[in-house]
Amino acid sequence: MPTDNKRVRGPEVSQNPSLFRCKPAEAVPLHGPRADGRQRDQVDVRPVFVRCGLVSQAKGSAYIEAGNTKLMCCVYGPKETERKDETDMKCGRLTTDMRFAPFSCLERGSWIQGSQDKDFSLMLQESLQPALCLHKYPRSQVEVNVVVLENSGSVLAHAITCASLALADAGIEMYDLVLGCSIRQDGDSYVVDPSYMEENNSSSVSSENQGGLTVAFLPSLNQISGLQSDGAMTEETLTAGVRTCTEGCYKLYPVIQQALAKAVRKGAPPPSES
Amino acid sequence: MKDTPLSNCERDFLLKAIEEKKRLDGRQTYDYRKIKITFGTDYGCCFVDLGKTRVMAQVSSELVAPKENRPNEGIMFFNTELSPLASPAFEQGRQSELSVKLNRQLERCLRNSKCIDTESLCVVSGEKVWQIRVDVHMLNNDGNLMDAATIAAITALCHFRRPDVSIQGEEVTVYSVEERDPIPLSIYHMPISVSFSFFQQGTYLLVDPSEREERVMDGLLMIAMNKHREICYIQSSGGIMLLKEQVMRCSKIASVKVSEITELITQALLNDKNARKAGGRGGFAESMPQERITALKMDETPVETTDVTERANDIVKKTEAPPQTVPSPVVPAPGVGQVGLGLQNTWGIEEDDDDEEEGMGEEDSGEEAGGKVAKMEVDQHKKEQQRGDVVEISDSEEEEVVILHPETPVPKNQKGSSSHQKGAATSKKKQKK
Amino acid sequence: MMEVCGSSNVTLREFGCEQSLLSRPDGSASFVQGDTSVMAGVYGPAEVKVSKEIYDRATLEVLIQPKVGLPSVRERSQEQCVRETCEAALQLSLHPRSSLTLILQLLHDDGSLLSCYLNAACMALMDAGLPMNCLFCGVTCAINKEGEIITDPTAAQEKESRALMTFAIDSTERRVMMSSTKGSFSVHEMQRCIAVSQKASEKIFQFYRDSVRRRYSKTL
Amino acid sequence: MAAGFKTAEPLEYHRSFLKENCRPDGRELFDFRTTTLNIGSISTADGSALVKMGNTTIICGIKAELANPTVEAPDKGYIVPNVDLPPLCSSRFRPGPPGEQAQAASQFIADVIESSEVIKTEDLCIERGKLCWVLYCDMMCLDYDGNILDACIIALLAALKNTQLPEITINQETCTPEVNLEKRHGLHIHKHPVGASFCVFDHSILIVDPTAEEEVLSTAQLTVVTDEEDRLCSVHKPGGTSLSGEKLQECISRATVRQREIQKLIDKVILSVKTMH
Repeated sequence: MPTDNKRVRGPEVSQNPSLFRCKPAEAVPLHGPRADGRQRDQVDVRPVFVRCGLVSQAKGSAYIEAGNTKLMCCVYGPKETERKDETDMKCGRLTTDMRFAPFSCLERGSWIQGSQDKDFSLMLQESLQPALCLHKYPRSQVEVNVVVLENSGSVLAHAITCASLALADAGIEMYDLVLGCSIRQDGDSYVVDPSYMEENNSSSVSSENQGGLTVAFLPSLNQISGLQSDGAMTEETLTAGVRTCTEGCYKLYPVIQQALAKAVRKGAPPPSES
Repeated sequence: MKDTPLSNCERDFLLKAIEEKKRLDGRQTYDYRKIKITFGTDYGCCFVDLGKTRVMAQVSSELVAPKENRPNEGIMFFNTELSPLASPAFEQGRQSELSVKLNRQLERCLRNSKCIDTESLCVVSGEKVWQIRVDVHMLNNDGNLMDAATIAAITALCHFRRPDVSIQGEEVTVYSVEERDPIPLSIYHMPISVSFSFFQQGTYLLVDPSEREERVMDGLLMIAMNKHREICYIQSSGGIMLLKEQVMRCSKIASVKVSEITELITQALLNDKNARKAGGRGGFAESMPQERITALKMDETPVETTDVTERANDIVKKTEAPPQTVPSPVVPAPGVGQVGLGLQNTWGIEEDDDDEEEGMGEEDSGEEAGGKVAKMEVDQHKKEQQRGDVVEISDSEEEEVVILHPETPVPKNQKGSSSHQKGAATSKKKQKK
Repeated sequence: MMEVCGSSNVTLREFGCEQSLLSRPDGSASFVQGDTSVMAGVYGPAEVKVSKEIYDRATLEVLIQPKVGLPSVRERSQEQCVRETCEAALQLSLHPRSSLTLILQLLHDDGSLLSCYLNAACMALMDAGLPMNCLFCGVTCAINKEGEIITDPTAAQEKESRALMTFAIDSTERRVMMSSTKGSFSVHEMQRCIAVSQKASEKIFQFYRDSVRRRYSKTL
Repeated sequence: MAAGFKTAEPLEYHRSFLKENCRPDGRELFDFRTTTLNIGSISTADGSALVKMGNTTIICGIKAELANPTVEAPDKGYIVPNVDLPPLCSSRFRPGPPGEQAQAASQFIADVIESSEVIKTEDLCIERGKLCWVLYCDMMCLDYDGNILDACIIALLAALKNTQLPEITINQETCTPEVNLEKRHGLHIHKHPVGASFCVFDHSILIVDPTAEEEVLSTAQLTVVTDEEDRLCSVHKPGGTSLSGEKLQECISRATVRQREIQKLIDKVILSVKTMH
């Protein structure tokens, strides 16, 4: 009888009211302009709002909002490695933890991390690691914690952006920022920075070229540090998709730079006479 | 916490003593320690003291859906709890090897021996059956936990009464103890386990090993038997080779011990039944040894309450009444509000954009920038303007952050929000902080 | 204002305590209030896990074991109450970098459980011979529908009551060390319950004294 | 210099401020930090609120789901409050299942809901014995700087007031529920419990709304929850050094003022959203 005895328990089963809705949900348009007015087949990312250094307890933190997707990232460290047996004398460790708040999705999530959260954590770690100068932090670890407050699509891409911003805010040495962007391919057309509905809604018209793609990109080095795709896409579509994503990243770049500059200016001692 | 290790001297001493047919507590080879059985206040609660080893068993019942392959049978569930109370080596909440082993043995001894009529626990076939749960808590480990646990569990099961139920159509009614007398379980026989420990590769044998003896033993043979001399379960552990004669001899000893213990359990159950019938109080207060110097009882005592109300009134009166008026909160934007002038927070204080501060700070009585936390802003990043051209981004942030209609920020999940957002091709951003 | 509480309700049920009843723990006690019964055991001062080590005092852990099933969030909250009360009473700085473990096993719940946990804990700590600043005892008060105070309520009385308060009172100044309440009540009612608990604590401390005196009567 | 003093002798550092009746962050002993409330920011939740008290930040999201009532209470729904202290909010928390503090906080919030009757679980019943609402009230700390209990209660109360449940009808023929997600209505909030937390320094000095650092250095903590009728819903003091009845009374007086302040804040914020349409 595996029960969660570390939380206040509710009934054994409960169902989302939307399962009993009388009217079917509005379908996401598959052609023409997107539900939020953005353009299809164009590098039309949602406007993002970013801010650094919000959390007083963390070494570095960042908050990102893209459409309704809201997530927060805190960075702690570098500090002594917790697991002594894994201490690396030459190189630091990067640990990532990504979780969804239970109220972040349309369906209430459980507090216990599912496989998706762990998958995302791992992806995040692999995308960030190449950009960090971990050799400068021997025997220590850097912790990256991400919480998704509201999931409205492209969570992983924004988590990557947010985490790299938080790392920069924490003053962890990096080769470059890491920016994330994702697309959703649906037959011949694609949508950039898909919303939750667009991510989970695929037409059955063509079984070919269905899938999602998330790219983590180092903009000034022009290198890709992480790539995740699911579904089936042809080689050409995939290459084109990667190109589209990097383009999307470039759009984010100035906003991120500027947020970082703002945080640095704020953190720097005032150029006062004293 | 770690258990204290046994020193070599102790080990040698214990083994030497066993060779000389002597035991530390003065028992003979085949002697069982003194068994004391007491019952708790409610049905199905039983304590067993085996020398200094102490075990509590509690039986509880619940209506559940039956297992699919056995729709007409109730469910027996055993849980052995190695409370850290029993030994410093036991940890809470962790399934240790020992607890898994004990639980398995208990299940085999009491469930697999079919001593309980599980079919009588069926209420509605395929839908509702009784689940009988036995929680065995080890309270003090002085060796031979298994024997104490089986005695406690079977006695508790004999003592237990489940609530009566009636079925009318589809409605199942469960009656409380006050409404209808609860019903005992039907038990066919009582398997009792007897443990034998072997020393020096089986040369020496001791019945009912104590904790010290368990630490130096080479192997253990456990025989569960009922009073009809039917073996319910037998297990040898520790990897010793036993001769057939040894096992036979043990089973003979076991049969003697089992009939003694069964007699004791029956007597204890009878005593408890009579005491309950006579209306006398059972329970812990009664089971506490009166003669011991470490125990004390105090009868029901009244509490003096003469000046209590006065004292309470005094205290309440003495403190000055709180002011009735409180400062008014500031609502800079719909869905956002703020009160108090204390420590500022790091969320959003970097807003140096002056145009953000309408409606804030003014209402705060005189104090300087205390309330000046700009907690809400509307940033609009027009990415279109910067499309594709990264290199030429200017340093000036004023050019990059275009603020649109700062006076009408919209909380996001308001129904009206969609109308507000129609205007701009890109939606308005509001920091929810 | 409520009238003065009826004296018939302001009683403490039969009390009983046995110390040193378990052989393994360094200190043990069982405490009985009416039918409510708790067994407590203390281990320590002993070696502490590195992760829990505190450099200038002992680490106290309190574990509450329910009778059926595993401890839940409710037990965790009670553990916190008992632990912080014990921490204030014990002179933990005398045993830096060591561990103290207090285990409370529920034997039967018939109301006033938290106060019984506290009383059993105090007796067990005394039995273990740990140095303490003061003793403490737990008193539960219930306010029934008529606004009367009932001390040391049974489970049935607790169910009937409108508010329930448990206080831990210290032995030196009879002040409130711990407070845990259920239901809503007025300020007057609370202050009266505190005053009643302070009165009741006298009886319990007297009982502590008597049982300890009896226990050491042969050695003294 | 001051930074070194603070790190080396944190307790002495605080004492030197308390001697002058003020605190390192400039507050007086009975001052709360600035409290900011923002409601309805999470659109995936049926009700949400974000509360900041100084740096401490708590977000509460409420999700409503449908379930069967228990056999024992066929006319009652469920409220399931849980407090999470993720490693994100402070370096003192480790990943994994909730620690003691988070569990005790969850239980405290559950007790406050039950004691204050902020929502009657009977109101959540849709059809007796058949169908009821479950309100999952999940509170997450985003920045831990002390006094999370007060912030949690405000976040919970504001989120409950912000909650809009969809309309539900039972189809008589099929006996299945039908939900109209467009038509929503608010919950009936019976009481407005608000908490005020205190710390005891050096066995005698009381301060209100402690920061994380003050909490660590204090010898006792106390939370008083009152409602608009000045009734106490909880006087929670998990232990620590003892306080006299008089001292408790001081705390209660401060708590009642705080209750009015916060209720006004919540009402005004809720109103500001309503008047928008």
